Amino acid sequence: MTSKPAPRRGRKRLGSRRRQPAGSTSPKSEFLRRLYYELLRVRRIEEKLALLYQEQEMRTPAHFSIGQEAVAVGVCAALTAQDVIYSGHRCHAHYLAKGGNLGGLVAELYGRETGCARGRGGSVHLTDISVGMVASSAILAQTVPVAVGSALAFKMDASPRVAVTFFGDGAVDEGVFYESLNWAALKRLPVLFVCENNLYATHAPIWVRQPKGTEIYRRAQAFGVPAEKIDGNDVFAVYQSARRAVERCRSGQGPALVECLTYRWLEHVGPLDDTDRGYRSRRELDAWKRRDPVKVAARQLGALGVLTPPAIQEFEAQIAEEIAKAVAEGKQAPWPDPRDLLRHVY
Amino acid sequence: MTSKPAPRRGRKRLGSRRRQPAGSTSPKSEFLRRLYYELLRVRRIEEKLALLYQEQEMRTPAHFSIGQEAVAVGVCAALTAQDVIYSGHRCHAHYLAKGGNLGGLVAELYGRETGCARGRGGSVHLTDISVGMVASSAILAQTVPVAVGSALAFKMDASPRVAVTFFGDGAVDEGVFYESLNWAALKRLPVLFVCENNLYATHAPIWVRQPKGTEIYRRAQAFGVPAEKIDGNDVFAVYQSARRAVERCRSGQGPALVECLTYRWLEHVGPLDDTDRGYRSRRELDAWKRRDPVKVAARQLGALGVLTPPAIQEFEAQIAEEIAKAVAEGKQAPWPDPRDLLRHVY
Amino acid sequence: MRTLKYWQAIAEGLVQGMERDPDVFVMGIGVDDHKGVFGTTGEAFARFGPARVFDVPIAEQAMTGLAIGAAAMGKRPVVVHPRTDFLFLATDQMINLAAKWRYMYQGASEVPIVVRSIVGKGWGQGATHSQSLQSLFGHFPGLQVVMPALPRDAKGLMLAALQSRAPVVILEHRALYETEGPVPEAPEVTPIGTAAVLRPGRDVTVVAASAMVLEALAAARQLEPLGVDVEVVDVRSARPLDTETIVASVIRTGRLVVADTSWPTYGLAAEVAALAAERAMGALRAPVKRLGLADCPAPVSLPLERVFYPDSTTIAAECLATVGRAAAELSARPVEESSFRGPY
Amino acid sequence: MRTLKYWQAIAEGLVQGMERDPDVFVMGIGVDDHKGVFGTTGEAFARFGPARVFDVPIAEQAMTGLAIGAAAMGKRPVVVHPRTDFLFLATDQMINLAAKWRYMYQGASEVPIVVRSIVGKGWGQGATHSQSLQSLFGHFPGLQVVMPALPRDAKGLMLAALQSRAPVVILEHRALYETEGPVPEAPEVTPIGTAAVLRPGRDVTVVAASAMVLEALAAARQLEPLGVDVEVVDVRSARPLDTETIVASVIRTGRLVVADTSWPTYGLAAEVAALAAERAMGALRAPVKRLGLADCPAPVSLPLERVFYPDSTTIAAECLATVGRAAAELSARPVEESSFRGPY
Ligand SMILES: Cc1ncc(C[n+]2csc(CCOP(=O)(O)OP(=O)(O)O)c2C)c(N)n1
Ligand SMILES: Cc1ncc(C[n+]2csc(CCOP(=O)(O)OP(=O)(O)O)c2C)c(N)n1
Ligand SMILES: [Mg+2]
Ligand SMILES: [Mg+2]
Repeated sequence: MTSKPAPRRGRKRLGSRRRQPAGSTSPKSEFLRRLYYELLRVRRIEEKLALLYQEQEMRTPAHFSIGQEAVAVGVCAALTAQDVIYSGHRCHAHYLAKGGNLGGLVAELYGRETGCARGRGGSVHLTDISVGMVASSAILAQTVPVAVGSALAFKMDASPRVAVTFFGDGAVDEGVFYESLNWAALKRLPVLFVCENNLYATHAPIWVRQPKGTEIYRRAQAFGVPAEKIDGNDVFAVYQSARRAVERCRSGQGPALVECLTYRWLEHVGPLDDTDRGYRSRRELDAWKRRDPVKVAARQLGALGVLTPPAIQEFEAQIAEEIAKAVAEGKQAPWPDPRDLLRHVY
Repeated sequence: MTSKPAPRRGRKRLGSRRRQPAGSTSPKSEFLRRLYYELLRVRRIEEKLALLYQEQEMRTPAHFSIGQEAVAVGVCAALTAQDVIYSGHRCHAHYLAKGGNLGGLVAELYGRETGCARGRGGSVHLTDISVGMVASSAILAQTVPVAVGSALAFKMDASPRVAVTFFGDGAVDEGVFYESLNWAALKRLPVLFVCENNLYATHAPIWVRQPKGTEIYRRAQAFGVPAEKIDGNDVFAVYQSARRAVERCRSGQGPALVECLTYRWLEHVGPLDDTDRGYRSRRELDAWKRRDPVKVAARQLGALGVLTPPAIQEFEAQIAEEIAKAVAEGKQAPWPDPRDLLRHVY
Repeated sequence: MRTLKYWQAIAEGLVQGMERDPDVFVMGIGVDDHKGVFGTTGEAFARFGPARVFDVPIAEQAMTGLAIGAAAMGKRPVVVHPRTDFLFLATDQMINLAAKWRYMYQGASEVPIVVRSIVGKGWGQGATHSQSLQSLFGHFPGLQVVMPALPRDAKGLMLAALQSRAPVVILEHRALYETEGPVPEAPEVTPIGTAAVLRPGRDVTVVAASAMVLEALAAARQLEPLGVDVEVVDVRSARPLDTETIVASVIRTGRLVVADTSWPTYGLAAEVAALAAERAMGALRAPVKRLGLADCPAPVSLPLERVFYPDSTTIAAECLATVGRAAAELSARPVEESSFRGPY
Repeated sequence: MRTLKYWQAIAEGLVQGMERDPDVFVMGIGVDDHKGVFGTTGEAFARFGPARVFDVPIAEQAMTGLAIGAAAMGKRPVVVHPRTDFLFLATDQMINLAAKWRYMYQGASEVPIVVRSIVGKGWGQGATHSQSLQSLFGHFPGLQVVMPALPRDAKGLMLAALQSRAPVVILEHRALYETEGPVPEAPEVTPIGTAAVLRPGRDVTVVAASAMVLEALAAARQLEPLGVDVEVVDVRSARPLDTETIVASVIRTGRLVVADTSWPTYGLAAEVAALAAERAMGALRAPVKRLGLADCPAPVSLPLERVFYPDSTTIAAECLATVGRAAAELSARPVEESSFRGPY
């Protein structure tokens, strides 16, 4: 028997975990505030995890997304709970943005039985089938064709569901990415390729790995996959682009790719700053921090009159409370029983 | 100890195996006649091999190039003996056009110790290091990155040598092809990608495998590899395009790709016609036969006054004699000694 | 019982599996062409059409990933490779993802894909069209690996694979495709993980896999007149290996020859010999003997192919050796002229 | 003799090999960055610069093909993978091409590439960052596979690999990187295909590979006070395996425990056990015992990792069992608190 993921229908919308503080109350502004809330939430969670990580109690190599959250949040806001997503090694934000259980993430990092993968997968193998976060994995580009396969299943079933794969500019070096583009375009599958181009893979800048003057999104176009490059630090731009792409998918017009330009703030793996290691500069990081997706969104919504400082404060409080609870629970959660070592092998 | 291929310098030029019959005698027309001679020679050899193949004495799956010879001949005419080539499963023409020893090919097909791979490799594993035919192999796209690696070695040594990889439209489905394009463009390597697009892979037409409206050469362009699509049945067009590309390579400007549109006359593997099997039509084959590269070249050279019917007859006689000798020798050649089964394993 | 050829049995198993479960679909190079993967997919294509049996781009790695992603959504993809050697291109998806999926995500979802591939042999298949990867795939927890030798198991294991919760690798053998045997018409499953004692014998156990099972049976017949009674065990599954049946047989006869379709070193022959060393040591009355490919890549030329592959005579000679008798007692089996015509 | 850490020995071997042969170059992810593949390529980069030590696109398959093509032109490429698990992406090039090259083209040319990769362990490396592929690569004629356990062999086997005519896979172990030992300053080669008896003993042979060699030595120390004298054999090369040394030791002691860094099934442990069954059967006084990873993918959580990996106590217990004594006699070895700090 296969477990067919049956995403909870009618799960609460983004940010609706709590009643929202007042401000403009049109559905549109409500939605925009929710986007901001989600963005802030992912940021605060990752910040807290990065801090806790330094206690050396999370024994699992973790790749934080701080600085890149707008991609996850913007794309997932364009999806329904029935849509599915896949990710790679840098997957916390995708898991959270799709609605993945926070307690399950924290406990997974602590290696506990209550983790989303019960302590067997760790930071790079997150899953929450109930919300359509199917799988992340630690091998570069590995889940790219897998998302295409889920889209194939949707098309065979004439289902309106969409599959999304998140991957980095490094994954683009791998041949299977092109095999996947070819397949998706050939069969007109409802799959959205989201490239989170943060300009580096580990410590190698993109120009060490891809010829200057070439563009990732143009490679996709050469396979007949409509593609565009956007500001990945603007959550609203990401949302708009993703929404168009998802509509394309859902209406049977086939795949699309969105290349989101963004930047990683912390070291490749681990919780620290690494601008003293020589492969990138403090200056470069600072320039990108001035384009902090959370602040950019706050400014945009402030200008629209949609978001007020008290509202942000209330968001912060809600989020802090949610995190504190998850962390406390995670640290207290039971360890896996060594007698269950062989569970779930065939 | 590695055997560094040291191609025979000053080997005889194309078609110069015998004194050429008269006609226009400028160096240019001499060269054009040689191209034609080479084309005719590859055709007659393959025809003979396909005939002999039906005796069931060549126990090695063979993929004939009849109908596609202009690609091999045109490209190899643009190379020097120091340049190297790689090929795939359909490799007889490349081996021959690069100057590979005919006797070595025939004996290899008969599984003899005098074969170019001493009966260990068979039809799909041809090699003649002395003329720069390094290797062909039976796994799709496998030698594509290998050619790029040889080009890397040339660049490291600041050598003017060029590496060429011949592959089909089917190999283009494989991800490693794109990895190779990316690498070649990134490092500006002297490698020429030659795609022999015969519109089918096994029995699958290209539109079953690649999205309609996309072009192989455009994919290469998306990686920053200059590329063009040409008539692969026009040996002079192939030669011109290859010459430009090879010059680019040799002058340090990096790789290029030539997509040669052509057509396979015989079945995918084996010596027979297969237009009665349903996957392609007699009509289609006939249309392509009207663009027979050998006849096209003869017509072109005839119109230029460079090639006369008596000259062709003399070519035919020379070639027939060469083939008869190689076949007679191949059939008589000694078998490998079973006691040598383990030779050349480490 | 009516008889079928091996390829017909595969074809029938596939069709019955597809009838039983509408989520099964088949993809691979040429599954829908006139050859239909040596006859095995043609009927499925005729019956279920291009929606469930379709050709693909030649991209083994992505194809496997696609199968996994479809399986995660509840499908049961069957991926077909005309040669097992092409699977190297899919090992990351198969071993680093499919095999580990259920464990890494602890049962949150499962990816029951079926990967069919055909092992080539002879007629100059050569080094990269003749490999059999049971020990490679068998090494990794999370996969099941089956190797049918008889037509009835070609069908039964296909049906079992289509019902397994695990990703299953089916290694079919091209040299068996035209062999015939009784095959039940009903969709009877051969349980994965069960070996079969095809011929009971007192003196020596030959544990064999795939095409070597037929050689082992022939060896047993060769040895009958010499008074050596051979027990032939067909492993059928390389993972999980039916260690009980194997060990019990070795303990009964006290002698073991293992005959595999791949190299002995780090091969299935090693695993079976190791089992004997661990669990039947006290019963062994002669050194264990491993038989497999000669220790080189597959050559092309006929006289080399003949010595590269062990056959029934090689097996019989080793069986004689285990009972302290000389191979000279064996009359050479005539080389069988096959009716096979190239190019394969 | 001065001592070096394992990683320093690798670094030194690489530099000396590059000094010796100007055709050697190094490519891989991060070989030129500040970490220099855990310190192993930094010195080479400092000495020979970006012309001979350079970073690459992340494309394991093409990278291996490039190495082969450069080798065919006379270069000696060293390809570096930060984790062995990534090699699945390169198996086609390594097994279907590099391994078979010399044979398929019958010596017309050779492709002596060196593929270095690091086996991860612990601190939540998990299922796809912890695998060790000796039995996979060891199965195929045409490759050489080495697994240094001691710093001196980490250097010696690196130097040997850089002089071999064959494609060589070097499986380094991350858990050994900080271990120390004597290493000659001269470029002394450890011959490929030779095992080493690191500790002679009368009662039981432990054949171990890579990180398990240190566990075996620790087990020998644990058993000393109990009067059990353990012989420890470090295989060093998985292919070619030094069968003479292994078999001779087993015949001497009459007992065999095999301890490997991968799974026992179809693993190196199986190969060594099979050797004993074939060639030392008469001398065996107890069943052979195989030790390796538990039969599941590597888990992440610490209490599961602890039971997933065998250690010296597991080995010692099995050694006791071979001489008919109970593991209860062993005092539990305290869990060593490592000074290691994440994220690896
Ligand atoms: C197949 C494979 N090769 C190499 C690695 C090692 N590795 C882990 S993350 C990484 C860089 C990834 O870069 P990118 O895709 O841009 O993602 P980012 O880390 O920038 O988010 C590499 C090379 C891997 N995990 N898998
Ligand atoms: C990796 C791999 N997959 C599948 C095959 C089987 N195969 C052999 S030739 C071929 C078609 C090749 O098509 P193309 O590259 O267009 O070359 P053509 O035969 O048309 O010259 C296929 C699929 C193979 N040899 N290798
Ligand atoms: Mg990146
Ligand atoms: Mg083609």
